[in-house]
Amino acid sequence: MEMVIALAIGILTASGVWLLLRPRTFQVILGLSFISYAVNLFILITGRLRTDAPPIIAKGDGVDASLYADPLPQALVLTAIVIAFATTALLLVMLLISRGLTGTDHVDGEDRDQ
Amino acid sequence: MTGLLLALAITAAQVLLGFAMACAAWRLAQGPRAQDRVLGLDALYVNAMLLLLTFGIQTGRPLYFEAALVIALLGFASTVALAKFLMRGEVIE
Amino acid sequence: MFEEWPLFILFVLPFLGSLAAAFLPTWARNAAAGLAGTIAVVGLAILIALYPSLSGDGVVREQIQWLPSLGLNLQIRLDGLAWLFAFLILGIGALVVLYARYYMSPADPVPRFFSFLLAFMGSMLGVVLSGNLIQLVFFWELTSLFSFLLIGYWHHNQSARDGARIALVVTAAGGVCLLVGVLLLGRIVGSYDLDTILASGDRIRANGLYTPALILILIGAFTKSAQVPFHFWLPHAMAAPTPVSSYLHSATMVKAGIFVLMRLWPVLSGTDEWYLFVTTTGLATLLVGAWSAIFQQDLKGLLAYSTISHLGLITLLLGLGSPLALVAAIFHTVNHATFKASLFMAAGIIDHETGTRDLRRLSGLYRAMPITATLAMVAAAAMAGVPLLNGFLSKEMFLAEALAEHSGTYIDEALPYLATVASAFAVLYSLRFIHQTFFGPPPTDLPRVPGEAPPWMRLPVEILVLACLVVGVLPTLTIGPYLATAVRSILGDQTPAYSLAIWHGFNRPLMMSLVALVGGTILYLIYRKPLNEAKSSPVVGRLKGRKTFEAVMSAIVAGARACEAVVGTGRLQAQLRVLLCIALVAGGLPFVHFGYSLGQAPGTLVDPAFAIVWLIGGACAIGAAWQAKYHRLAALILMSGSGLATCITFFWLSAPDLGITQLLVEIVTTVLLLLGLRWLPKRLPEMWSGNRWPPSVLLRRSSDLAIAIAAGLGMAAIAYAIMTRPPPDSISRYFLERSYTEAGGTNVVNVILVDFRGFDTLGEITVLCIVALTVFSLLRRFRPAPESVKAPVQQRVQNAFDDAHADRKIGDTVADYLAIPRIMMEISFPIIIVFAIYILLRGHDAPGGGFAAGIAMSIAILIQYMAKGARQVEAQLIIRPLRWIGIGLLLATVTGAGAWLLGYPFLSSYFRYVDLPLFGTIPVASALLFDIGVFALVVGATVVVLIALAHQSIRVPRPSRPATDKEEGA
Amino acid sequence: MIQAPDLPAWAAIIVGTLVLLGAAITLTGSVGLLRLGTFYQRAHAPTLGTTAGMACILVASALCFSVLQARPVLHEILIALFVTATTPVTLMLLARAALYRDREEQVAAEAAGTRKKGDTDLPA
Amino acid sequence: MSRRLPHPWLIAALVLLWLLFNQSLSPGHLLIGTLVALIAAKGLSALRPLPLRIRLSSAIPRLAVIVLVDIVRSNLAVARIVLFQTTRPRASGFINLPLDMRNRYGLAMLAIIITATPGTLWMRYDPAQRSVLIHVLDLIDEDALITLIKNRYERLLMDIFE
Amino acid sequence: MSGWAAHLVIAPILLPLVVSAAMLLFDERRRKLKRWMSFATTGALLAIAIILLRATDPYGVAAAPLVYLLGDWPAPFGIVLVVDRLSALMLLLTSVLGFTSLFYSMARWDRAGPRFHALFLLLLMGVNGAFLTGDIFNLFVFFEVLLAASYGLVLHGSGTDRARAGLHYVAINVATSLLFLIGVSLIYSVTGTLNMADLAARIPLVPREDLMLLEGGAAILGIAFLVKAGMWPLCFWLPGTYAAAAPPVAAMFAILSKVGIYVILRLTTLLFGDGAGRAADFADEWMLFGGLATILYGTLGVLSSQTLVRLAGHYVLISTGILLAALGTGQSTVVAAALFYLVSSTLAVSAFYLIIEPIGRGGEDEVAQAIAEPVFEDEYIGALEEEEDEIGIAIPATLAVLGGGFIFCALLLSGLPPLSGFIAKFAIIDGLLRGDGAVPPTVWALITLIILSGLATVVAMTRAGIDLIWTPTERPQLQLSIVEAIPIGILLALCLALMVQAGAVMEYIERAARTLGDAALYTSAALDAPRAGDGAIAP
Ligand code: NA
Ligand code: NA
Repeated sequence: MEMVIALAIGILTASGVWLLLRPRTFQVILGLSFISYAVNLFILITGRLRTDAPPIIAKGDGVDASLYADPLPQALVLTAIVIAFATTALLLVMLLISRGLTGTDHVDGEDRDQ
Repeated sequence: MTGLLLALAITAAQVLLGFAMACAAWRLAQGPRAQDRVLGLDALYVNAMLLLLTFGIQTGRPLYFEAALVIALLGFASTVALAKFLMRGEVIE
Repeated sequence: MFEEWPLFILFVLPFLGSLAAAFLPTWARNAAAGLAGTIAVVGLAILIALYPSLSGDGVVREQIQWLPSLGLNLQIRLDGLAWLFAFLILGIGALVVLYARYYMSPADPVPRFFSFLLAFMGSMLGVVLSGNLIQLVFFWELTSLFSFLLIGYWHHNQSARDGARIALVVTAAGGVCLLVGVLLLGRIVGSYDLDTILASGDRIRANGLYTPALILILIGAFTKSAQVPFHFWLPHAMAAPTPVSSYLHSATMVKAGIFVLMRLWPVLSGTDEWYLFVTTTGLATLLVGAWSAIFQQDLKGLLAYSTISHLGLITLLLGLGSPLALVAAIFHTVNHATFKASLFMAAGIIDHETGTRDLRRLSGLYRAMPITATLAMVAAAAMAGVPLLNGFLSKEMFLAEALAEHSGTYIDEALPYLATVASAFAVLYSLRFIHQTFFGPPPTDLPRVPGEAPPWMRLPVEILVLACLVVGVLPTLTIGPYLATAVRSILGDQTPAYSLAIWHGFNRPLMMSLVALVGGTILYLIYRKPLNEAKSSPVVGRLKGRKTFEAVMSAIVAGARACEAVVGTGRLQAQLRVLLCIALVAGGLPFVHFGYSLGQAPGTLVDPAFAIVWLIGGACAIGAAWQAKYHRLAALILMSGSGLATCITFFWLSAPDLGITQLLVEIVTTVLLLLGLRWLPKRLPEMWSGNRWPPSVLLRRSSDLAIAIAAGLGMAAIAYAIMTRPPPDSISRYFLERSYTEAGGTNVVNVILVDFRGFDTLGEITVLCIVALTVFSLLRRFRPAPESVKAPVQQRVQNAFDDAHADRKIGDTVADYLAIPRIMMEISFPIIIVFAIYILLRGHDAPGGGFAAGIAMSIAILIQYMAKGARQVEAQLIIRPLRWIGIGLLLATVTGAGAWLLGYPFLSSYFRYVDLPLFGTIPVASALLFDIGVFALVVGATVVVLIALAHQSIRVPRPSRPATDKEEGA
Repeated sequence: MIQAPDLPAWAAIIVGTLVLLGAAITLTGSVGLLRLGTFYQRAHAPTLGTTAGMACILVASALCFSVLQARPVLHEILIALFVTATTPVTLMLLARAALYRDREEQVAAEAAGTRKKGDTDLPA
Repeated sequence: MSRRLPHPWLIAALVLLWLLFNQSLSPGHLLIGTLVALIAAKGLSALRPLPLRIRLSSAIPRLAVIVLVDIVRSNLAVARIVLFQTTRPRASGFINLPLDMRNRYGLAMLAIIITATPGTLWMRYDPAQRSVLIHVLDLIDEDALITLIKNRYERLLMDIFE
Repeated sequence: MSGWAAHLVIAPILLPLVVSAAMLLFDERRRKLKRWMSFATTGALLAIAIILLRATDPYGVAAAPLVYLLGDWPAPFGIVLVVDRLSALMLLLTSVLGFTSLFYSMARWDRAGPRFHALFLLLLMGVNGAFLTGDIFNLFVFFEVLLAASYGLVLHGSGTDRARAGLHYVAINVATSLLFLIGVSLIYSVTGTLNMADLAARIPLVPREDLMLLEGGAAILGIAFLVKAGMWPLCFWLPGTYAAAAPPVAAMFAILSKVGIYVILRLTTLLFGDGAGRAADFADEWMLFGGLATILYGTLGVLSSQTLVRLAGHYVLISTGILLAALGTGQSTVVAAALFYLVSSTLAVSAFYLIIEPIGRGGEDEVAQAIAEPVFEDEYIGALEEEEDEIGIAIPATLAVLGGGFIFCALLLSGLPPLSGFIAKFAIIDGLLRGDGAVPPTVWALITLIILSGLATVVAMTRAGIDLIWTPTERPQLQLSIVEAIPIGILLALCLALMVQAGAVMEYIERAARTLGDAALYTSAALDAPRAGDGAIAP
């Protein structure tokens, strides 16, 4: 299963990077979103691959920590998700403003292709 | 024995749902038109919801139910937005 | 102790005066001049009073702690040499002030002039009084700066601006070289203290760093003293007001370089390198300066080149390395200062009175200004080396030294002849200066009718010329002791015997002097007329210093631009490419170094359904990458597919909180991007000729593809390597073990978010708040692209359809479209609210929490917006999202700060189990309040972003101004 | 991840059957998404999943959890309710949008004279 | 339904929803649920929904049973078409269904039923013509279908909502 | 520090946060109120920073850093804030810049767009947080806070240039943030901790087979910081972005690149200090070479800049390069000198950004564009409405003041006497040349580049200054209001004071560098900090 997750992260990253390097603003936004997916998964697996072990503990004393997935990366991913969402919103607005003012959706604010 | 059978049945069901998702994804990727893609996405979400429910049954944890609930209750919002975008060129007027 | 305070006062007085003058009003020229004059005179008085202290070991020191850790303190050090230079600086400074009072026009902002002048004077004093080489460089650079300001004083003139700029660049660059040279000396000696350095001559000369240090210091000195090939700045500095020229180019600025050579003479001289560099440079400067001076048509230009020539002479003397030559150099420095200052002042008077400095236009001024003419003639004679004047004495010493044996090189052999030639040139240009100006027929068509200058303006010239005469006649009685003190301060015990007598008999130097006098006069008589036709000096004039300088400067700039274009870029793609490549290399190198290895943790069985999910997710990702350029909507939908796969993975990997949150965020992000898509015009596929990509595009794309694949493989490899390793002993154990017992929650992820690491969450919601504010602010100023201003084509078609049918009115289509769905969407509103509150409240114990609940809540609102349109919803629901944000943020913060009341740090949580009737035992945790703050903020922020975007479609343009005017008129 | 909840045999059989049946129905619907020829036909296909397919799985889930927790677990009904209420909204909106888009295309094809004879007329 | 006091049915339904979410019947949850329901209902009433009146009658269970049965039948029918009917053309097409019902909630319910039933798809309601455009996957007899819908669903729905 | 004063450690973060949150409750019409609120806040921040500076530097005591346990959870489990001399110094620098930039903005820039004050304060919060935190993920969060605020502020005043530059800025920084996350998670995957002090303790224990992950993570993290700091070739966004930003914003941004430097310094000394072996040398070498390349590039940029703002941006790169290279030499005397240079160059660049605008004013007026007539009814029109409310009286002799200020800045940037720029560069070179061993060629290269960059600055500044200030033009008379002049004056006066008081400042900085070098002091202070209670607040 590790290989599947690793490949998933790899493909998301590769697609994201490809899009990030494209000249159109919308592509860049999508690219960053894809890389965000990959990075979020990546952070999650730094707590290692655990299935069927959500870190929701039983009430009471004496918790056996080995029975649960590492909760810390999950908390970090949650923060990362929120920040990625905020960033996407901001970047989108930036792109619209740049498009409106410069007249092109090229990332450099001027069409250099062709 | 029944436990193993049940496990196999659930796993088989998950594979079937996986294929169902793949069909929906094919439509999503293939189009040919935007409405087909949206339809594919909607089906993908529903199938994913069912897949999550089978996870719930498999693990005996109610957590997955919550996930399914989110898709059931809120998943339609993005499809509505897409449909409206196709119809009106704008999501909110 | 007695001598120390006066020394300090002497040191700071000019700067204080400068500061005071800067604040005088523009018209206060008398006050400014008075101030400057007083300071110079007081300084002079202090200096003279200090002279007796120089007997004995000959040094007065004063130290003020400044930067002890770097061995840098304010060290004031007065010895004979410094005294002599300080005397020149202050004495000539006082005269220049007096002169300038009458020279400067009332229209000029004179206080500023005196402010600069005083600051310059202070900097010069700083140079000569420094007991620390860094401090010397410090003031050295200040002299560059203030000379820049003085030269550029009349900055409305192009020539003044250029002259100032050239002078600054050349001398500041030289100063920087000097600094490095001094730093090298410091490294050799281990100290910048002048006394220490002067005592370490042998060590320095023996060190491998001696040559670089020497060269750097010499460059510094040569630039300042206008030695070839750095001499070109000096003639251009003549654009300065004449008092400035007379001050800077006689006694001060240019002498700073000479001063440094003298100061470091005991340390640096006496080697072949020194002899070679200094003598050659001095000789070249002597000849080039003198030669060029002959061909000048501008009075000040002539003086400028003659200054260069005399500076070369002094440098040459210093280069010879013999003690006697040093004596001659010091003596000539003083003499040159006096006659050159007076000559500049005289030239200024001529300029002032006639309105021109052109030798070809000037003529017969003797009649109009006999006194000035006499003074100028005496000074010029001193410059030419006519006996009974001070210039003669030092020139004799120079000629004697030229004859003496120093190194046995060709230079040594040729020196007597070249010295004679240069002296003849000096006679020639001095004669030309005097004869062209004061003799001949009366002048015609001068801009002004010449007359004698005011007596007060002449006074400084008179004093200086008197000094030339007195020193020339009675050297031992006047300059003698001071010169001796100065020489002794450098040479100490090695001070040679020398004589300042006027008459040494008919010796070879005298013969050479006579040859020069006669030769120069004959040359003048022959070439008088052709010289007036000269446009530039032959041979040497080809060496266009200024042009070369400008060419070098523009070449540097052009080169810099070209290089910058190669090594830099303004394009985003290129920058991102670089970033990614560097990250790949940096992240990859350790793997190359340590080797890529896998861990020992047992693997997990492949789950077929999950593998299918990622088959889909991966395909969607690749599809989106493929489609995004022309099919934005398709790419967006495909991205949702990948997002869904990610969500499922979160659930599958035991992270239900992440799954739920990501699902909700997916929905909002899709809607958000759709809202944005409306403002992006359609893209048409580009047409490459023959439907083939041009090679550049092909290259770019294949390299991008390579980067993308490398990045993907890299991430996959690292992720795989991590997953195969057993986990380290993580701090998470603490969270799992205490989540319930110490923080009262069973959903450890949520407890981490609101308690253990609540501070992260506070920061994260702040980010959301900032983004919301930014989006809100930016969209207030949003200017859509022209082609997207109109309503989308669908709306136009549908409205036209409605309009065309009698039984329909515009808007019916959309109303019918939404009529039935809207019922269901309306009912979803309370249901989602209930759901949102549900996941908010249970977050501490089960997946959910403030963030997920907030997003859910905002989706509820969003659905209403989609069903009814912005206007109708806002008529019904009053949402003040910014207030939600503010309140949420305040609530979260205040909850955290509540702990202070109990003496706990920020964000300490409070929880206990409470028994309530009906409810049973329930946990009461302050973390819930924090989470409610998060909830409010998320609702507000998400809604602000979405709504601000949505509002762009319904914005009402402001009526334009002319229309309003018309209405008012009607 | 081969595992299953610890259910009594009767429940295990029912749950297993229902889950498999539901998945099969859903797959059938999704296959329809592939196989059917036009958008309007395809739009019918997912409803299999949102009705019978979902119902089977939900019943299986409810049964499973009721047995596991030894009390009636009914909240599956919520999902049924929500899906049933929201799926029509999306389908309705999407189908109407598709109709508009196809109509526009048809009009454009008519104007350009490229419309084929056999194409069915869409309702105005 | 006044804006101040939302419909009691609605509140009851929301409380029930809360209890279902929490899977609990404890008095505490009942209390919190009521509070939450009041908030949510207040939210809805701010949106000024159309007044809803439901007549409790035997029509409701009858309709439920009919719909369930129809859905199961249609599921089989559509599954058969998808799986086995490979040859084209299929007789799918649009029908225009005239309606007597005007109540929006009733119409919404009808839309849900028609769309949820595999094989039929509610496409467009025209309030002016009072007709609805339906796409039918397997259109054999248009008139029979219209009668079926009007008799089986619309009448019962009108009983409930009008 | 005990009792209430102990909470002062967190005040630089919370105060701007609370005030800006409160500002959200008022709309744009209450601008005067907001002005006073933010003015008072920056003043208070200045006071707090001074108190913290003094608290971390008691006489004659080897002061341990002040530690604040958030949520009263012990380190390394909870998040800690740590103030040592260096962070206190950076806080003070931030407050000074915050105070002066905000002061300046009140001349008119705070009206060039909505919500300026809130964004500005939140930027301060982010920067302060980055200087205070002792946790790498929390550092990420504060980086995001400061970045998000800076995104908003870059576009403050709107206009095409800002939109263009802003887009680049955001895109690059978002990509960088993702690298940051990758780096942090890699480090966590090997060490199992996020607390910097705990990391310092655990890194030596990491088994060799995991070192590839650890160092890979550290390297990627380093790239993220180097982008912020502006190392060549990761720096091309910087001059354009700073040039496009409104002057007070650019003046505040002067600290942002220093945040990157600070973090690099903090982490390298803490995590890869002595004893870390290969990794430390490796990082040092890269920093040295990267720094050299950056100085070179900045110098080229300074020479080729057509405008003063671009010149200033490239100067920021030069300063980054000098700092990186100086830190890369790994000599403690050089590090101290570099810190002095950091303070001096930050103040100077900030002052320079403030003075550029009045000098260039009257050409293509960006403000005119910014407060152009609104197009939509709901658009923010504050600037138009309040023309009568112009604060600040235009000062007489503007040209002289501007010219003087410009010369001050030129001296500071080029490192000529008599201001602190000279001392800073001298101290660095002196430090480089100290010692008995042979001076390696890289150090000679560094010295040469420091000197050459200074010369290039002189050349470029002279050219630009003469063109702008001395050359007569058709432009309207230069104008400078008191509100603009005061903050510029404060900054330049501080540079002058830095020169006069160089000895005292240098001693403080040397103490700061020594504490910085003593990783054990930091580690034990952070990890052994006592809790206020036992677990959550006792009932
Ligand atoms: Na003449
Ligand atoms: Na249907």
